[in-house]
Amino acid sequence: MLLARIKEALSSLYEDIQEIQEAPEAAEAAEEVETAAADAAPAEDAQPEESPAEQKESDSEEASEEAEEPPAPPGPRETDYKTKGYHLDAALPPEKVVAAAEILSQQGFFIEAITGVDWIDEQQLEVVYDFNHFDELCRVVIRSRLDRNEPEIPTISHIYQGANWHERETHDFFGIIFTGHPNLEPLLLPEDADFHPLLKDFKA
Amino acid sequence: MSGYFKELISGTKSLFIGLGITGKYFFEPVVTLQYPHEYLEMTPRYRGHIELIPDEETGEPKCVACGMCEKGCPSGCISVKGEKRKGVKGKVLTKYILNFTTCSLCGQCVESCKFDALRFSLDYNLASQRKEDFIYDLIKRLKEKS
Amino acid sequence: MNGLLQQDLNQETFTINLGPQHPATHGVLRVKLVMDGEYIVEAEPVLGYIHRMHEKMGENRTWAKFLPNCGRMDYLCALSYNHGYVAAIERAAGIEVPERAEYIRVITVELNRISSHLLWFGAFVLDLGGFTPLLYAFDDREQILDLLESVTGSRLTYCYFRFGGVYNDIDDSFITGTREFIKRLRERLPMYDALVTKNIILIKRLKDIGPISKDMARRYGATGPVARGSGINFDVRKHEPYSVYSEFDFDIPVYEEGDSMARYMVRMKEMEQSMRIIEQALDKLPEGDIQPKKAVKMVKPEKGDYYHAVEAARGSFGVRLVSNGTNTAYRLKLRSPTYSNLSLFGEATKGMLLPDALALMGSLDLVIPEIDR
Amino acid sequence: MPEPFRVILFIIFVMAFAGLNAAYLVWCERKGAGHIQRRIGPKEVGPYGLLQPIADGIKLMTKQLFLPKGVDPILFMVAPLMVMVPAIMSFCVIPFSEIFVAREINIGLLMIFAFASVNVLGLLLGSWGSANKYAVIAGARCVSQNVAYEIPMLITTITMVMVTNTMNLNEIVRLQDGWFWHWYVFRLDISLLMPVAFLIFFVCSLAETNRAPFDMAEAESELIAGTYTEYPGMGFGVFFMGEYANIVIGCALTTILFLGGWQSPIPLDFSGFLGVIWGLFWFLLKLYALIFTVIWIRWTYPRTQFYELLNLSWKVLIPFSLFNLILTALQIKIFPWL
Repeated sequence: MLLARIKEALSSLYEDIQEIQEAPEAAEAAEEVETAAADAAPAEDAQPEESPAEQKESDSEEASEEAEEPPAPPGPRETDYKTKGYHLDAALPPEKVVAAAEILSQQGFFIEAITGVDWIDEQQLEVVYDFNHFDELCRVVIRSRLDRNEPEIPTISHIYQGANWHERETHDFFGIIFTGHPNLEPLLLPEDADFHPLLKDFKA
Repeated sequence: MSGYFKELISGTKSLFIGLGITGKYFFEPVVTLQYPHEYLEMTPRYRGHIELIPDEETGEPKCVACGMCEKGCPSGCISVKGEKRKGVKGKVLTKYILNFTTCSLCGQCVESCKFDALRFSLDYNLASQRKEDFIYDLIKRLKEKS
Repeated sequence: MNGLLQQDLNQETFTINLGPQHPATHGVLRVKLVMDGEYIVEAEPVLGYIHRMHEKMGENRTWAKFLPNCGRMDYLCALSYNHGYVAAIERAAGIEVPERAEYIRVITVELNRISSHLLWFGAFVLDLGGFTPLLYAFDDREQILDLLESVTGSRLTYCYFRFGGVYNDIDDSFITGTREFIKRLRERLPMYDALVTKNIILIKRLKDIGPISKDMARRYGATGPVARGSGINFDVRKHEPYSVYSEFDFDIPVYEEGDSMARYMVRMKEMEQSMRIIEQALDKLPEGDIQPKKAVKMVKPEKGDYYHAVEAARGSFGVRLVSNGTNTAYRLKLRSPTYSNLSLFGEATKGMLLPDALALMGSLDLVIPEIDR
Repeated sequence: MPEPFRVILFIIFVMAFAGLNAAYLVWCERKGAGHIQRRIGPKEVGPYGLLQPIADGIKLMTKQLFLPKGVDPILFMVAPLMVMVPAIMSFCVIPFSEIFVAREINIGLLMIFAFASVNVLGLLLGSWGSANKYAVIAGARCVSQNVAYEIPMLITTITMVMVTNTMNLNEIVRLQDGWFWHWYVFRLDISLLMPVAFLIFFVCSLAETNRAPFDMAEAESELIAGTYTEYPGMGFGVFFMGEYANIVIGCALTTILFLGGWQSPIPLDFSGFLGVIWGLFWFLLKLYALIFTVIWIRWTYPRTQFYELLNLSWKVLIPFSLFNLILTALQIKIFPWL
């Protein structure tokens, strides 16, 4: 029940994405690899220049051929709980994450964790939000891909205060900047830390 | 007002009950073990540091220096050296060093040993002021023991 | 005049550093407190004093080699962490666990939970200034540690579970020992009740102190006894039954008040429920293997990401792992419950008196290595 | 015995008693705590750990008297003495036995209370002088706690003075001779609330001496060591001795006022030297029974919350002691022959 409800609510976030997304997808239809990067890419459409995005895609081409990521469907994807451990997987562009968090908050979800994944081969960073519900088992994963060189994503710490620390932790480990975060200082790392240990190119 | 007195009475009562309990234990025998004067035998499964199992006949270690423990150790605290000798099948162990300072006592070495040549020692009184005392030469320890 | 104080005299408030070395922070947590007299204006926990980057270690060593690390995070309930980690990998790699092994896991984890709660109980009362219950609780806890040592070989950092099973089988002496222990603890719990729970001083110190509302628990992602003390009926063992928990009949103690007393009561009642689970598990314990028939050698989970949560003594411990199909993790995220639980400390203690805030902190049951990871 | 000689002898005795008492009360406390917690307590130094206090004393004395940065040196050094000296002074009027008393003065009770209130000043100055925020919090707590508990304590004392018509401690003890039901704690005919008054007085003396569960000044799990946080070596040691000396004073006063002081529970009196020993024996027995109770209480209860502490004083102890005062006055007025 809850799953269907939240899926529907989250789908509404994808409405305008599909419209924008279709254009680049059609243009590059020949290319078989269209990773979840495409989700993040339209986010940059607002920016005047397209070149970094293009460059990034060409970069990731060779790399992602090995990676063979399945194409991300436009909309929240239901997953098999038994094998995966979560029910709903929604890849969203960064600016939609706040809206998604608001929807989840309205539905009474609580935040389990926020973390990052460094997809160095694709020059991307992924932010993963885990949400769960107290009353009914429904784990929702929101993920958003960011450009690895300019990892910025709006904070959700005003909706989920608990996200404050998780975001700080993710900032510590990956250098992802949560814009609007009240206090984005190192939490687990030393105060003067200028390194991000969980990046794949970090060598101690 | 009645709540005030009720609380006063029940509160005072709870305090005396508490005194009764600790007072009772005051006269009961102690349960602690006087450690440096008394020792506990460790249970057979106790995971102390590892030691080599000697061959019952020869007294030499059963280890064939295959290096599986070295490979399986998460902390990299084992180093094994062996050499080929004529007339002996497999390798002969020449050196087995356990750096106990980094060992996390997880027991993966014992698990990965296919020749049943490693076991946990039941020693737990391991204290020293020098780091070097915890670099164990297990072959030497085995000889000292026998 | 002393300069240090004079400086502060000109301000309405002063800053005080609680920790990193402080008797009440149980380890190396530091809380920056802005105080107005003895009232807390602002509290900001500062973490990371024993941060060891377990997650990076997880990326650098094989799945099996990370096992000993699990016990080093929450060292008081090491088996829960062990369980969470192996269960996540079993889910990812599709490893079947024999039933007997699952039962053994449940029995040992519940014993571990009781030992963790007992230690918390002692340490909490110690925070409140009562020393003796700590020693009584340790007396009981030692019995559990003896039992667990006889099976796992270790007293604290057990590292007992393996992918697909457990390391050692339990024997009859363990089973009888556990039954005896349960009998013993059943007799001891009323004593704790009379000595501590019903004590008027303790009641006065905990009742209505440090209320955490349902909504606050949700916004901060608080789980475990903290959430259950706020009237949230959430226990991973019931919520998404893993292992063989669905086969046991037990209750989740939930208290609506949300104050420190409620959290205290939840844990005290949980010990009783854990004993119920252990008894049922011992009764039902099936014969069989403790490791899969086909030995698990090289674990290589399929590419993708997986999540598995277990109910540790302090709340929902989650493992999110991203595998790229090799024998090491691509990303291993460990969601520690107290990290979230502690994050509400700042909001919950606003305007509170210092001793009350420390009572609240104690009732959160902090284990710093778990927070810092 | 010439008077000056006697007084000097007594001062030496009191100093030795206070020092040894503090040392061995620590041993008693540790042993008591140990057995309550089902362990042995100190046992390594000497038989039954009896030399432990001496070892502790040597340790404290050999420690550097370090002045932390920013402390007020004069206040910092004087404060421990301000806790210790008044406590020792109070011993002068305590009748250990009928003639075993340094000075039998007719305002002995008043003098003890006068000196007891210096104690809190010492704690306050020490905490202020040590320029530590935890210490200052502890000092502030300490003062309000002492103010709050002085009131019911004094009201109860006034009641007792009303009953006895004297402030001479030895005289008060003499009034309780005979069987043990002549002790004031059992004299329900004077006031029905006498046992309650005894409890109030005992609780107040616990609070006045900053003992658990009222140890706001130390509160080790909240304020690290409260007032004593910055004190090194013997500075801390003197505070400690002062605290134990205060416990002895508090318990001695309770014994004298309510438990018949040096009177034996049965009317069996000796004269001469044996009489001194007999009185001393009963006095010390009652005194140490009370001190053991203090220790027992410390190792049983958690610490009270500060406002609960004040609540207890203002809402329970003061009303009850006032009620007791009125009841006693009425009873004395209505049945003057008692």
